[in-house]
Parts: sequence; C-alpha cells; structure tokens
Amino acid sequence: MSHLHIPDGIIDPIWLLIGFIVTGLIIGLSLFMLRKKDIQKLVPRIGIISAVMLLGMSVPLPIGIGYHLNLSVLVGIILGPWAGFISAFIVNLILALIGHGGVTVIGLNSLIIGSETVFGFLFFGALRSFLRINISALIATFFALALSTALMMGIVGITQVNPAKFLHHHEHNHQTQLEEHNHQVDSQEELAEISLIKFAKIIIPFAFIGWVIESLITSAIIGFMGRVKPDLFYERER
Amino acid sequence: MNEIVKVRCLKHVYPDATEVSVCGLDFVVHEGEKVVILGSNGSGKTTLLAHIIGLLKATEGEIKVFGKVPTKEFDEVILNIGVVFQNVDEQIIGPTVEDDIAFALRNRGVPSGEVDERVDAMMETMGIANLRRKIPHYLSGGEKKKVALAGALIANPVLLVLDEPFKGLDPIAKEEIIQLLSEINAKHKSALVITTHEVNLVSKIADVVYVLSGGNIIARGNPKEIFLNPQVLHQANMQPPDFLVLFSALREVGFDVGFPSTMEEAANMLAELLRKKDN
Amino acid sequence: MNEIVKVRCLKHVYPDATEVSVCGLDFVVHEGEKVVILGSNGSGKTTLLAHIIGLLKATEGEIKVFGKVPTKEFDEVILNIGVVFQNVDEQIIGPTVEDDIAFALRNRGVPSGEVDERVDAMMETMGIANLRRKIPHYLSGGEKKKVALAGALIANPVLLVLDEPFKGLDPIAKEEIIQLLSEINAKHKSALVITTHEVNLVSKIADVVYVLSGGNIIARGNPKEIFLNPQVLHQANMQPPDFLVLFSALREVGFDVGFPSTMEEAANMLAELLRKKDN
Amino acid sequence: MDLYFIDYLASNGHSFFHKASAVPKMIFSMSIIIAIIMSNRPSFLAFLLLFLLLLLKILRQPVLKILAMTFYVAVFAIIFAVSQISGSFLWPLTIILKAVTAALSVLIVLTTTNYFDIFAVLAHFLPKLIADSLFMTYRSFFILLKELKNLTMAVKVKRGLSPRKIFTNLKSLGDILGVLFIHAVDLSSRSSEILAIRGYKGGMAKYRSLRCFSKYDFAPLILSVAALLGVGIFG
Ligand SMILES: Nc1ncnc2c1ncn2[C@@H]1O[C@H](COP(=O)(O)OP(=O)(O)OP(=O)(O)O)[C@@H](O)[C@H]1O
Ligand SMILES: Nc1ncnc2c1ncn2[C@@H]1O[C@H](COP(=O)(O)OP(=O)(O)OP(=O)(O)O)[C@@H](O)[C@H]1O
Ligand SMILES: [Mg+2]
Ligand SMILES: [Mg+2]
Repeated sequence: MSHLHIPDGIIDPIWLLIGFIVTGLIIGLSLFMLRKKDIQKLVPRIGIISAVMLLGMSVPLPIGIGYHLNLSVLVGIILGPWAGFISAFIVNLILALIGHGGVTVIGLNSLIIGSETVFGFLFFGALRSFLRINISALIATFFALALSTALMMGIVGITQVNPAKFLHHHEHNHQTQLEEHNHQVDSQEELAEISLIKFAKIIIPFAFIGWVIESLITSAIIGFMGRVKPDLFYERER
Repeated sequence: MNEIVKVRCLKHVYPDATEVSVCGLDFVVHEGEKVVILGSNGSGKTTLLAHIIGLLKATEGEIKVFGKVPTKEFDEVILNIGVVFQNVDEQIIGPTVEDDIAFALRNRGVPSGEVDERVDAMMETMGIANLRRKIPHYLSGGEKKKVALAGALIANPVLLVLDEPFKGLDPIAKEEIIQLLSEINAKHKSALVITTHEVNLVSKIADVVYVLSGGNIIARGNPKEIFLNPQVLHQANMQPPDFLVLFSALREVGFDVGFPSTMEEAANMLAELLRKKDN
Repeated sequence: MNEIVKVRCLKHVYPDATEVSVCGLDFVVHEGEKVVILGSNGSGKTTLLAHIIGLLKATEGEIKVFGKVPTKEFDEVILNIGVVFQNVDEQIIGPTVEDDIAFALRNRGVPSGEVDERVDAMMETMGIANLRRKIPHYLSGGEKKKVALAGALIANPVLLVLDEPFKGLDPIAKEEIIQLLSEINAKHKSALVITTHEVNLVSKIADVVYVLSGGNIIARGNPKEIFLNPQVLHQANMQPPDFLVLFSALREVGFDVGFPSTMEEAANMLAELLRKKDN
Repeated sequence: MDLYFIDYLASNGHSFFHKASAVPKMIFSMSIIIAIIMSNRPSFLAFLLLFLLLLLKILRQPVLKILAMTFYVAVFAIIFAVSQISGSFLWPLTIILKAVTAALSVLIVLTTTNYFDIFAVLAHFLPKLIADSLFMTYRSFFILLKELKNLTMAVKVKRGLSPRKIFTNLKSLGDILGVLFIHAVDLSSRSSEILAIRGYKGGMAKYRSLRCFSKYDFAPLILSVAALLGVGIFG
C-alpha cells in the first residue's frame, strides 16, 4: 500500500472531471510523442508490461501484512515516460473494473500512479549517470513514491476544500432536503483542513513502510535486470 | 524397501472448478525406485506431482510422503525432495548458473564455503563446469535442463520429481539426461518419479510404470507388463514402443517369439530367431 | 514443381554475438512439398525458419521466398505464409477462439460475412467447432495447438511453417496433428516446413528431410535415404527410428533383408521373411 | 487472484445478466454510480447496497466472495472516513457505503460480462493504441500469471519463500519479478513478431462486434432507470 487508490463517492464531480481532462491531455501528449513508433511493437510492449504491473499489484507481499507491490517506477524505467503514463492509465482502468479503485476517479488515480512512472523514470535517469543502477533505482523509487503520495494528499486537500462550496450551492438549487445536506457539507467544510493533517498522520506511516519495501524490491529487480539484460532500460532517442 | 510416497485416491478441484482425480490403484514409490508415470495430456500427471511435493492441497484423498502429509509439514518434507518442473525457464532464477544451483543451499543457511564446494562438485558431475558464470537466460534448452537438474540435486534429495524432463530435447540430450539420472539413482539411491510422453524411453529408465487414464491409475507394473497389456494400452489410448509394436505384429501373423524389454534385446531376439530358422 | 523457398549459405549473428550458420547444401522447398528439418538443439532450425518468414535479416547469404527477399518485401511474402511457433500460447492473440482464428482475415480487411464463413469452415475442418466461444487460457495444450494451426491456415497459405508442432503432446494428439497436416497438404497443396526431434514421426509426414549439423546442411533426401546413411547419422549425432535400428542390427549380424520405410512395412517385411524361412 | 476468478465467473455463468450485452450493463453500473454520487443519505445508500447484494444472489453469483473483492476499496474509504470524523458517525459511514456500493456495481457487471466485451465498448471511446493495448494486457495477464505461479512454486520448493523469513522472502521476490520482467520483455518482442506475421496494422479492439439488442438487455436498463428515479425521489 505504497499509495492509495481513491474510491468513488469521496471527491466532488467537478474535480473528477478535471482529473479526466488533465489525464486526457497528458495521454494526448504521450500519443503525440509516440506517433512515429511502430504500433506492432508498441501494443505488445505496453500491454505486456501493464500486465506485469497488474500482476505485481494483485499479488500480496509475502511479509504478512496486506501490502502489495506497485512496480510503477520499474514500468517507467522500462517503458519511458510516455508509454509509461499510458500503461498507468490502463492499469488504473482495469483496477477500477475489478473494484480495486473507483471508476469515477480513474482520471485522478492515473495522475497519481502516472506521476510515479514519470518521476521514477526521470529520477532514475538523472541518478544513473553517477550511481550504480540498483542504488539509483532505490533512491528514485523512494522519492517518486513520496512525491506521488504528496500529490495524492494535495489532490485530496484541494478537492475537499473548494468543491464543498460548489457542492453547497449546487445542491442548494436542486435538492429538497436542504437541512441534512447543509449540515453535513458545512461540517465537512470546517474540518477539511484539519482532516488533511489527520489523513496524513494515518497515511504516512503506512506509506513509508510501503516506500521502503517497494524501493528495496525495485532496486533488487533493477540490479538483476542490469546483470542479465542491460539493454532493457528505456533510452531516450537522440 | 520402505514406501516413501503413498497416494490413495486423490481428488483435486482447481479454482475454476476443473475436477481432477487420480484414483484406482494406489500410487506408491519405494526408496531408490525409478517410477515413470504415463498418461495422455490432461490426465492429471502434473497435478499428482504437485500434491506429492505439497504445492497443492488435495480436496479428497490421502497423501503421505516420508510418512508425513506434505502440505502440513511442507518444510520437513520438501527438505528431502528435488524437483524439476516442465518448463525450465520458469524455475531458473539465479542471475548466474552457479547462483541458481546454490539457491536451495543458501536458503537453508549452509555456510558459504560448503556451498561453493558442493556446487563445484555438482557442476563437475553434470558436466557443466564451463557454464559456471554464464547467465542462464542465454543457455540452450539442454543446458538449462542440466542446470535445473543440478539445482534440484544439490541438496541430495531422497526423492527426485521430474515433470517431462525430455520435452524439447534432441535424442542425444535425452540419452545424456537418462544416463545422468541412472547414475544419480545408483550413487545416491535417490528415488525418481518421472512423467513423460516418450514411450520409447520408458524401458531405459523405469523400474515401475503407472498409467493414468480417465481419472484413475489403471495399471502398475514393469515396462514390459504395461506395454504388453492390450487392455491397458487401449484404455489409456496409448501406443507401446515401436519394437513392441513390431513384435505384436509378428505374433498376429503367427510368429509368437516372446517379447523383448529393450531395443537391444529385440534385435538379439530377432537375430537369434532368424539364425535358428536358417539351420 | 516450382521452388518456393531457396536458402543458400545463411549466416546470422545475434546481438550477443552468437553466430549461427546454415551452409552446405541449399535449402529448397517446392510447391506442395512436405519438408522436415532435423538437427540437434542449437543447430539453427528455428533461426533458419525465422529467416524464411522474414523475421530475421541474414548477416550473409541468399534467401528467396516466392522469388522475393522476405525481409525486403515482408508484407507480400508473409501474406502467403502460415506460421505456428513453438509456444502456441503466445501466438493466440484473440480473446476467444473464433476471434483468434479470424484475426489474420480481419487484419486484411476481409468483409465480416466472408470472415465468419471461412472461420466456420476452418473450425469444422480442424474439429474444433465446439470451442468457438471459448477463452484461450482455458484450453488444453492440444486444443491450443489446433487453434493456432487454424489461425495460421485461415488465409490459405502456400507455405506453412511449423516449429516443433509435436512438442509436449501425447501420442494420440501427435497422430491427429499429422493427420490434419496431411489433409491440408493434400487439399490445399500447401507446402509444409516442419522442425522436430521426433524421428519416429518423420516417415509419416516427410517427403524430404534436411539434416542440420555443425553449421551446415549435411544431407537432403527422403526419410529412408537419410536414416540409412550411417555417415549422416553419425555426423549429426542422430538416431534413426527404432524399426530401422532393429533392421540395421539384423543386417550387422548377417541378415540383410532390405529396409522398410514405415513401421507397418517393417512388420510386413519381417513376417514375410519368417514365413519364407518356415517353408 | 481476483482477476482470474472474475474472468471465470464471467465466462461460466448463465444468468439473465450474463446473457445481456455489455452496453446496457455498463449503463446500469454508471446509473448506480451517478445515484451514489448524487445521494448523501446513508439510508438510501445502504438500501442500494442491499439491493445490489440481492441482485447478485438472484444471479446465483457467490455473493460473499464478490463482496470480499471490495475489501481494498473499503480500506481506502475507511482511511478517508476516519480522517474526517466530524463528531457524527454518519459522514464516515456515508463515505464507506458510497465506495463499497460503487465498487460492487462495477463488479456485478464484470462478473457477468467478459472483459473483452467491455473493452470492445471502450474501444469506441479510446485511442487505437490504448484500446489495443488493453486487449494485449488481458491476454498476457493470464500467460504471465501462469509463469508467476510456476516461478513461485519453484522458489517455494527450494525454500526461498517461507512464512517467517521476511528478508529471504523479499530477496526471492525480487529474483522472481526480475525473471518475470525479463521474460515479459522477451514475450513482448515475440508478440510483435507474431502480430507482424498475422498482418496486424492496428485496430484489433474494434474487431469484436457489439452484440445486437436482445430481450435480456431490458433488465439492466430497467434497473438503471429505477436507480436514477430512486435517487431523484429518495436520495
Ligand atoms: N491451474 C489449473 N487450473 C484449472 N485447471 C487446471 C489447472 N492445471 C491443470 N488443470 C486441468 O487439470 C487437468 C489435469 O491437468 P494436468 O496438468 O495435471 O495434466 P497432465 O497429465 O500433466 O497433462 P500434460 O501431459 O499435458 O502435461 C487438465 O484438464 C487441466 O486442464
Ligand atoms: N535471440 C538469440 N540471441 C542469441 N543467441 C540465440 C538467440 N536465438 C538463438 N540463439 C543461439 O543460436 C543457436 C541456434 O539456435 P536455434 O534456436 O536456431 O536452434 P534450434 O535448432 O532451433 O534448437 P532447438 O532444437 O533447441 O529448438 C543456438 O546456439 C542459440 O543459443
Ligand atoms: Mg503435465
Ligand atoms: Mg528451435
């Protein structure tokens, strides 16, 4: 549980929409960047690496607690940022379909996991030039995950504060049961900022263990691949 | 001889509700015995093996290995079993050949000096000392088989379980594997349990043959007994080795010359027969 | 008959610098011919096939398929080739059996009414009509083979290339595949190029056999010519089918009774011989 | 593994939902989710949840096993809920009910519809590259799952995975996944060869035709309307 999939029904529709739009834009950019690549090569590469990511997420870690792997950084390192983001979207889509995250938050969740693939790729690329690959992978994974958790909390924070007002007005006009809603929405509004801290207090200790495990395993895998098949890592074309 | 494996009417239901049963006769392996399991695709050979090594839990039936229930006392039971799965690619995980062979020993906390010694000796025995530092990913199919075999043998198992060890190998490689297995069996008294579709190889390696068909073990016997039992052959949709087909054909046209157990014996018997007729 | 494939002294260097060569005799396939390639593990069979279907570019040598260079005119050449790889699981792309069989036709923009008709007919021929809506990962090994074969045959290829189609199948399934291939060859005049390690099956399916060894094609001939050539056998480290081993053994001890081409012929010849001696 | 079990339920059931085509069922699920987003009333959400569970029972699906698949979502929701406690327990309860009910509505569709039929619908809204990759993900998932199982068994047999040894386990897991990744990359290059040989030029996601309208499609559509009306009146 190095990161959190946001479930349905927590975030206001307008933010869901914004999530889809931003994800759509990034996917559009990715498709544009990949436009010259051979679709015969790209489809199996994205499809199969996404399948591995799904597998990683669906296998509980053999350490006794309900953790599972994520492999997003590894996917970024192998696929590169563009195909990596598409892969993150595909994985989120399928996860949502098996009740592992919300359908309405596919956009936002893709941004979170996509950020792991993209930043993981960037960090690894930067570190790799002066550190050993397994060390680079370790550091890159740790910080990419920390960043994505921050991003997630940012998303939760933003979406809890402003939209509440929106929700308020919106419902004011259309709903009949004003009393109940007003009460709930108001209390939510008051507590939004505080709840983020509470939220962080709950999340961070769990997430931290997750980052450490994920970093260690990613580093082990990268080390292994580096010995067996160093040509696997994505290289930017010059 | 002691019974080291005993399976009685095993039933297994896979998560997708596929039901596999291995009933009928008991499946028994004695110490040091060489056992071959025959049966068509999907007859349950691999399923049976998975139960013996404790990887699957039977829905029904009784399984005892070294007198213990393998799923319950997995750690103790597996300590004395070596396993080579069908697809070697899916079991060699060490980044180099020597790492892979040493894997089981290291997991048991054997001191590294001893590990090295035993790995060396094993690679010598298997004739793969030259592969020591190679990356398994790039080895040929036959070489990979030998590495997997070495990795399974390194802990001196009392029981060696091999799922289709000859698949995809050329005839010479097959002979080599048979040779190696016979030596191991002779030297360490490891019992062998082997599944295969290659009837022509059975008489070279098997003391005992079991035949699986229609959810049952329908026969147990030495290779000759099995291959000369028309009922068993018919029921299991099986073909006997070519030389026996030949002798059966001869018998049908009126030349009952007995039956050989191996190719060499077959050739000798025929030569004898012809010589006799000449005089 | 027209030559549809011609390979002359192929050399290929893999990215990791492994060098594979298939020199010596030319490798030629004529229209409608059934060709089997024999050779030990790593002798270059799969590499040769990959060049014929245009997946690998030769470092040296001349490769012509339908008079064209397959890597250069890949799209045109591949249009008339059906391929079944060693691992059929990976080859089945469609989410259901019917989708997979239709895949090549749909890629070519064949109208959907015609696709359905041809898929129906093909499933009928292969005896897999009952699998129509099944999901590939629930099929057995033999069923998967047939689906892959159907998918390769759907576009009526002039040339059908099969890498170890018998691997891992039980004897009955092997016979079925041989039967199917013979029918297809007879009906559509598709030429077959098959690699295998199963010498006992060769005489049932091959018009012509090529033997690869030590980087060369060292022999070409019909199965009997090949299996009776001790020099070739020795050089390629190969064993002839069992019934020929038997007849060779007889010859060595002084009974030169000629050589059969198939098992049945062998039985008949022996019976004849014995009968003659009786009189 | 959930995905495997879901796939099994979808391809082996015979209920009237199984027989309905993908589009009306997807509309059904979307309607439920819209109702969930619109309603903030725990009693209505609880009613929806019970209704979905009852529907599963009527469809002869394993209700508890499918409910268990919403475990992760429930845990996530609880984390969100707990961090927002406002004195009243109603809001956290609402959050959990929303998350679980939404996940369940999707699972009802997924356990009665083959993945690829849903992908085929999505293919009409997604770019070609993504839609085709979805199909590829689905097929390769099962091929790789088998390999992962085999690798795990092989390691287990050599005592590389055992309940108490966390560090050995992590190292072994790294090895297993390393092998899996390398094989996956190999598989992807072999798969591109196969696609080339079979003449693929893009667009396979649209090969599956969407089924025609049938009488079975009424059920999910009627339920959709009911859900939307329900939230309008009671939600
Ligand atoms: N993981 C699984 N899930 C569902 N069904 C399975 C699984 N593994 C095997 N089966 C089914 O169980 C039956 C027996 O399979 P098993 O692999 O034991 O046969 P086998 O004798 O080893 O065949 P082969 O000669 O092809 O290796 C088959 O019908 C097979 O489809
Ligand atoms: N992708 C590859 N990279 C490097 N070397 C390779 C590759 N594929 C094959 N080789 C090597 O090329 C040689 C010929 O391999 P090839 O697969 O053609 O043999 P084969 O006759 O098909 O063997 P088998 O009977 O085991 O299938 C072998 O030494 C093999 O290790
Ligand atoms: Mg098996
Ligand atoms: Mg080959």
